[in-house]
Amino acid sequence: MSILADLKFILPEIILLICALAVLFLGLFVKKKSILGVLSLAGLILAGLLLPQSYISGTSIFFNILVSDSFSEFFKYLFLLTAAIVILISIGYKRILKEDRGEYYFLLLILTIAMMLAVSSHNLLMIYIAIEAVSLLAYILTAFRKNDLFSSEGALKYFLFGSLTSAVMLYGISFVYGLFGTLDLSTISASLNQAQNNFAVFVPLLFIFSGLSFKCALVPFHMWVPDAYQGAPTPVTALISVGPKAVGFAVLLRIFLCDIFISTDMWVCFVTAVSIFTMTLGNIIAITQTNVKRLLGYSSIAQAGYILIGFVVATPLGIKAVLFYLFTYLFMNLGAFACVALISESIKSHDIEDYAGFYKRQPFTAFVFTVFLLSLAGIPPLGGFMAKFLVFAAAIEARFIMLAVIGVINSVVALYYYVKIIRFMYLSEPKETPILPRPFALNFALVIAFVSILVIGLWPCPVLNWINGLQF
Amino acid sequence: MSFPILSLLVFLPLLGSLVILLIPKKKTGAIKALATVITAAVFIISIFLLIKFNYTNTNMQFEERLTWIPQINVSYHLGLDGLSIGLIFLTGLLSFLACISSCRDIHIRHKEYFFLYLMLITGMLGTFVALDLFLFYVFWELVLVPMYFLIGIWGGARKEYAAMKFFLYTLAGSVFMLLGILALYFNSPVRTFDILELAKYAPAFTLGLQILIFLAFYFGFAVKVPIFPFHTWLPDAHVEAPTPISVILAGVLLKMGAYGFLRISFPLLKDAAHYFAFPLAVLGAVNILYGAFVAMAQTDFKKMVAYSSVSHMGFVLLGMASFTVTGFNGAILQMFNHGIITGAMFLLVGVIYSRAHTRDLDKFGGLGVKMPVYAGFLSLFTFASLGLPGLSGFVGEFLSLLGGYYTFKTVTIISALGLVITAGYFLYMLQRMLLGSLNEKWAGLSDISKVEIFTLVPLMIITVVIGVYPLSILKYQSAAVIDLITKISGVIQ
Amino acid sequence: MLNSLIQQLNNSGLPLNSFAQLSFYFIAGLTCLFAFLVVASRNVFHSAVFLALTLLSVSGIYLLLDAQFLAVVQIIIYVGAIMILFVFCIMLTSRISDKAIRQVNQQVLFSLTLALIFLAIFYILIIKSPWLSSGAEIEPLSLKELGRSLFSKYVLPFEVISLVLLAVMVGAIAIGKARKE
Amino acid sequence: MVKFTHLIPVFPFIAFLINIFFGRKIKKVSALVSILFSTVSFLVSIFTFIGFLNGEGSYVVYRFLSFNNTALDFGVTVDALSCMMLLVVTCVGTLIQVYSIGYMEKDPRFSRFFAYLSLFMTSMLSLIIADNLLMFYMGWEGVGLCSYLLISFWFEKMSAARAGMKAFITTRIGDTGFFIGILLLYFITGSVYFKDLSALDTQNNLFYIAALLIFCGAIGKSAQFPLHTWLPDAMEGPTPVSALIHAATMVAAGVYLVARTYSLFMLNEASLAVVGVIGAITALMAASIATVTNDIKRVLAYSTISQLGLMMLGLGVGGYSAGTFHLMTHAFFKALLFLCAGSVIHGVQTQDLLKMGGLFKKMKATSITFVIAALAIAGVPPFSGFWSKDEILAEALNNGHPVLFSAALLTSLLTSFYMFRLIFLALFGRPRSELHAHESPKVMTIPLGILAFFSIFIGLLGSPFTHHAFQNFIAMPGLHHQEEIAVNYLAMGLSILVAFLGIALSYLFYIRNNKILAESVRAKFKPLYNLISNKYYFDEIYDFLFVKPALRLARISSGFDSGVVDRAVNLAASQTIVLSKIQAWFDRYIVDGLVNLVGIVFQVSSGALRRMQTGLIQNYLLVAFFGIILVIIFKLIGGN
Amino acid sequence: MIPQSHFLILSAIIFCIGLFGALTRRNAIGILMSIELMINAANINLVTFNKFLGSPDGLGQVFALFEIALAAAACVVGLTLVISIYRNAKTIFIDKINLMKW
Repeated sequence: MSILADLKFILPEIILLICALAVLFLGLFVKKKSILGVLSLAGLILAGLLLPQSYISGTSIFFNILVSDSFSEFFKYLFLLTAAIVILISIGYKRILKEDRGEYYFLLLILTIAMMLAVSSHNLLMIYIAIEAVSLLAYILTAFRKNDLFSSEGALKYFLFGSLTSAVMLYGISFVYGLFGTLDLSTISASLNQAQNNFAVFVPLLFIFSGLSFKCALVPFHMWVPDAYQGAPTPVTALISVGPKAVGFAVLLRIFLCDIFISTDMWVCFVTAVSIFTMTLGNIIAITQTNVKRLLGYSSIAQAGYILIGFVVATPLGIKAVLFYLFTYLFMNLGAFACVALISESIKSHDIEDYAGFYKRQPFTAFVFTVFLLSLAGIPPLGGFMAKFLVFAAAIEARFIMLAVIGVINSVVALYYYVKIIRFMYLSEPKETPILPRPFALNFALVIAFVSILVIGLWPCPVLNWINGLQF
Repeated sequence: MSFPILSLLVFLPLLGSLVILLIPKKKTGAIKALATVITAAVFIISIFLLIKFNYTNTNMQFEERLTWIPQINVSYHLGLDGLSIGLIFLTGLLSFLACISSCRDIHIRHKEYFFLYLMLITGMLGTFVALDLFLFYVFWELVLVPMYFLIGIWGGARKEYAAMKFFLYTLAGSVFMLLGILALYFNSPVRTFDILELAKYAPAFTLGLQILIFLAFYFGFAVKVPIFPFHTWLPDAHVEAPTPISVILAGVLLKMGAYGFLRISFPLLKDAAHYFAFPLAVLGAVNILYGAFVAMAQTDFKKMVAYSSVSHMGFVLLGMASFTVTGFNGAILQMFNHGIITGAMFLLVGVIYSRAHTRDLDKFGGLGVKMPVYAGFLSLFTFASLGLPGLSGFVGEFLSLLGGYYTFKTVTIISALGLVITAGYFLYMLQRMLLGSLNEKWAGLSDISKVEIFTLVPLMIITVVIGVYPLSILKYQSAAVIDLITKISGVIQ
Repeated sequence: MLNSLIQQLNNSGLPLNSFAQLSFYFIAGLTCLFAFLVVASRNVFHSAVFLALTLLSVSGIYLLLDAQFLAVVQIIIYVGAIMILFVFCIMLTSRISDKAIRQVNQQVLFSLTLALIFLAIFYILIIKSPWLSSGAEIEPLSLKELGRSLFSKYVLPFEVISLVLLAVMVGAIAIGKARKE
Repeated sequence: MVKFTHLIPVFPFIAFLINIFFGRKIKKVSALVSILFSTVSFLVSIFTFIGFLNGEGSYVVYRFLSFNNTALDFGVTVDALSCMMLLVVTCVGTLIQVYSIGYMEKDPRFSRFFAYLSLFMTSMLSLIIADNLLMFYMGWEGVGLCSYLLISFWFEKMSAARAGMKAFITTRIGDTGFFIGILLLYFITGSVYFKDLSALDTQNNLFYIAALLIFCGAIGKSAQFPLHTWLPDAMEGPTPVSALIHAATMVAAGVYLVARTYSLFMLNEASLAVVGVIGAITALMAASIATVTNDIKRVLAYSTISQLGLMMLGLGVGGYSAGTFHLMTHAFFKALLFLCAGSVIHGVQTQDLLKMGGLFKKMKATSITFVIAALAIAGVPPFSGFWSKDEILAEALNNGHPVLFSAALLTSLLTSFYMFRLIFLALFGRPRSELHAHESPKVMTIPLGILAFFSIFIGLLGSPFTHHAFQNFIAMPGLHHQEEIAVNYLAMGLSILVAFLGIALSYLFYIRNNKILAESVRAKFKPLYNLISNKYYFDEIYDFLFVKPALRLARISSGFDSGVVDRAVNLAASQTIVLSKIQAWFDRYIVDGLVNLVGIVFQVSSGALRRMQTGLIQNYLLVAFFGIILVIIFKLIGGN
Repeated sequence: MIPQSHFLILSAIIFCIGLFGALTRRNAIGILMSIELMINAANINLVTFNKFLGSPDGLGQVFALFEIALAAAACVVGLTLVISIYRNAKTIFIDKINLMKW
């Protein structure tokens, strides 16, 4: 049977599933919960090792529902890395109750599977289901600090916003089905050519775009972000700031690469506007934030705006820039949230003012946090700079001068609030100065992210080669 | 490939800063010693380069080229020519002297300080030797972060404001430069970031495009120089920064902007450069006069010196805008001299501040009696700064004005009036500091110490030597300047 | 009564010439009415009841669309399972005092405008769209074909949904468990 | 031998270095160091002079600048003018340094003083030997610096500090003109060498402008109208400084500059006329002010201004040799005058003429030399001043400038009047206050003697008795018209006449009636009565015809000077400061304010925009859906 | 025969009612119900298209089936969150839940 034969293409997902179930069951018996984390990590690593074997370039599997190509492989690595780092962060994060650990890791792994499926989907049906799965699991994880009103509130807002937008997206998909009689992306794109600028096509596509905008947190679908980020347990914040966002972009790219959001003037205009609003709004509101998680939430909104520039220009370089940006963004954002997790573990606060003099209490954390923030701000020679550089390069190449100018002005504005955190950490003196311990796993996550950011910044060739080698 | 001496020069401080990270925080002595040794080594290498440098050769020397990011044609390309050799020497010298000064002036968080300080030096040196725009930009920005901390942590009362302002201001300028770099890259027929390569293609761009790119670069450089009205970060940053950092700021950082014009804007975008020559000259005059006037009104010693930098950099701008050999020579020389003289001025400000804990000029007076040696140094550098012939400041100003006069008569004459105002505020300062009767409050001040004298003497010697024998430094650059002018204007003026 | 209604509808020029058509408009009218009552009831219990009725009417629509299996599933899952959940949830969370409180927020006007604009847009869309279908009715899908499709071509989504249901269940239990400090 | 010329400035520089760095160790020895090195300079100057007479000339020393295939070489000019100046400056300079040993004996910054003097010598000498304008300018500014340092040498006195600054800035104003003139000249001729000036094209108006700009420098440095106000204030410095810098050498540099670039001025009659007229105005004005000034040093300062004006006048009327001749003689007798005054001040510890009197008996040596100097400046034959002044008068008359001639003549009259007023008030008559005057030490009086010797005899070099040896020596080789060296007996006669007239008048006023000054003050209120009460008929007539108007004129010009010109200078300075304050305000609040405004705008908009985030999920949804609608509406309107 | 557009219009009406409800109900459960309405509207669309297109694989119906399952899952999550909120805040009135804002 071809179905069974196709299973080998989703071997990593299956491994993860087995691992997830094992973790769930073991969670009922094992006392030392960090074992569960290690087991999950092992599963992720195994999946990662199996990943190169599991694809033959451009193969359609499961009746064209999935496609196995290097593009999805790239994102799958991205998600595996994300999940691994998030698990490392979680191991040392004490605010998730011990007895829930099994479920927690289980959900995390399932979420990873859902994300991996989402990027390899080649059918709107599968895309919708995978995205919905990602969302549902993300809502649950957001609410995982169940005795905390912030957590519940964030999750509920996240859920309501997500459900409504996914209903809209679903509605759009239903129209697409009506228009084309199919949900397979390549078939749609084949028949789309005649009616690309048609209002009737535009609106359903817009609805789909809205649903994905919610995932990517683009304006005006960004408003859940600060609340959900603030409320969620920090490792989960880290996860949802990277994983689902990357899913959104990956799916956008997938759809885009199938020539579905045809670069008509209207779309370009519209996406340009979204990009500008997203980065500007995110950056400006971030200026006056006092809660670090919220601030980083707005910052991640702004980052999405930069990434969107790559879509707007729609050149090969633009696409590569998006991929590169997402890859870098993974490390710097996860790193930043890992630091936030670490700091909140020690000082029990997310208020910037409480970060005062943190350099004295945990010099290493303060240092790497600074590096992550500067990377987010796009200061060379860190990875974030390379990413921004490519994005702006794509804009200039395609002569989107205004967009590039607005982009760079935004990155200056952004610097202000990133530096605000640094300022508190280094330029103020702490109220009390006990030196605080650091959990090993978190440390490890920090080191991975830190080294990656440096390497990407100084020696981006491997990543660029990888991205250049991707087949779309 | 020969020994990569430029890489050694650039990355030695970075290496040093990493080693400093390994030294325990408590061992401040070891940290200071290491930093001093490293900066001394940098200084020695820069002298070595000066000796080995063949100034009749207009090509790049000590060139190094490696591919770095082949996917976007970024290369690791370093080189030295007559435009940069002087600045390398200046950087080497000032970082060494400022390091010595730091050992004395910095009292807290030594490890972080010297870590950042050495990183800063790498950034500055790299900017002056980078021949790849990407690399140039990386070094350029690399300067910002350490500088932010150096001002922000070890600065004065409004340090946070000043540091943030500096950071934002310069970044705002440089991001536009980034766009300019990208525009050059994508518009050249062969996509490259290499400055020497681009110099072959960029001059063929249409004027409109050149103007656009020139403006993009202009923002980056103008903030650094700084050109009116982008100068307001400067007084804040200079005033709040600790003494050694003020020295570096005024001595080296400001030169990065002017160097950028000479290295990138002018040779690559020559039509636009000619197009903007007159506005640049006018801005130069505005800088000279405006800076001088504002300096005159200051009561804070350091702020006055900071504004005098604005004024002095106006001469650089005027010289550059003239597009004459004379003017360019003057501009480069003025850059060098300004680095030396203003560096010394800031050191002198530091000397008095570390003793009196105030810089309010109105509160001083009669220090000439109490601190005769200090008074001597202060007078010397003041006179050098106000352009007294026989001291180095004059030669640069003279050549700049000479060049400027060739091209823009009226503007230059107006600028020359700045000389009077400059004399006015500097003498006014001297009068308030040294002359008159001694304020009893300062009866306990001790005269300048041996270490401080040690930091000032090399600067003094250079000031005098260049003043009476400017060819000693001009010879390094003149061939390169002629080459540059030939490239820009086609003819030598 | 019904006849006169049909008569009236006939007079209105609508192409109403079979029982199916009649029942469609009847059910459609009911659905709309119930749906409206779901959002308009002050009492959330009433809303739940109207929601159940709406879902029932929708399953009627499914029947009209020759989707018998779906209609059954709709009744079993929606009316049978989801509605129970709703009611339980309402009972767990409602307090007597809540019933007297205003049930709508302050953005009613905005929302109404918005909904109406959407409706207009949908109307334009539906009228103007080049729907792929010719309008002619096609042989209904047999249950067998549906089943085959479900377990061959769409087996992966099917399995994924099962996984999602499992995960959501686990998650819901984890979150919903009684509080422990 | 001549190849040592460039070392002349180097010797004092060595002395400067020794004194500035080791001054504290060697203390009083520093004077010897300075004197030794300037003596060496003097000797080398003599060698240079001999070498010049043997026909050796200018040469290049080192390459200063090089760019654009053109180079600027620094060399030395060896010609008559520079030789003369070298000799005068080294000679006078050395003598004054010797004198200073005594004068500055008790000063705590003794060695610093000599260091500055040496530095001054360096600058002045390099200015003199400069073969190009740039090097000249360097020396020029150098002497300005030393002048500043020395005027404010006693900087504890605020007035001294201010005076130094005023001197520097006022001269700098002129210097800026000079500097622009150099630039202009460079771009017309492509050269800054003096030797190239003689071969210029006459038909270029720019040369006129260049000449005037260069003259601006001279105006500042030589304290000519209207930039003369710094010089009287400069008397705050120690007296040897006044003698050396503000009488004998530095202020003469302006005249020297005009002489150096004389061929440039000669290109255009108008530029010479400007020089002459400015000179005349200055000479008359300063002389009349000197007649009513009571501060002994200020009298001499105004006298210096006046004499410099006279030199300018001489140059302006075409008397190149006359002007330079007077420059030389003036250097000696004015130095002598100042040193004598210094000796007097040293002896009586006051500078107020009205408090002196009868010092002749107590300070014999000083008084005799003082009188000699006074006779020299008054133009009494055969003292040196007579010959040189006569030369200027003669040139003015010969070259057809009657107005300037009469101005010069009037100046001469006033000069002898105020000079002897000073002599009579200070040295003769009865002591007007309790003064414990004593003669100065030998180290001070011996230089006085030597200078007195020169004051008497140096003039003979240019007299008919030596067949105008000096004029023949100095005459410019490239000068277009050879000066007519003939004795103009009319001029000479008038000159002698006014000299004696001046002396006689002052004798009448200040010896025969000491109260005249008090009377004239009283005359303001009751003018006629007081004057009639004077027994002297001449007094009355003179008073009516001359003294009163003269005094009034003097008062007016003095008042104009301090009330208008000086105030204008000060006003300009204060206006500059006000302007600078305004600009600083502008910088702080407008330029910087705009920058901060951007920041504030971002802050405020951030504060406003974050209010959008109400925390109510349904608001969020509403916004999101309105976003969708917006796009659709745009599409509907513009998309199709 | 009933034209396709009538089904679609019915669906659109229900969708808009649901949307209106979701935007205005204060009660969180009310909002959840409104969302269910919207999902049902989409399902009607899918089934309608399925019928009129006559897809051989019954994609519309399959999708609708999946959607019902997913809606159930979403309901579970939503109601769990509501209970969680109720536990922590003692209210399910959504406009009272604005602890995090700005």
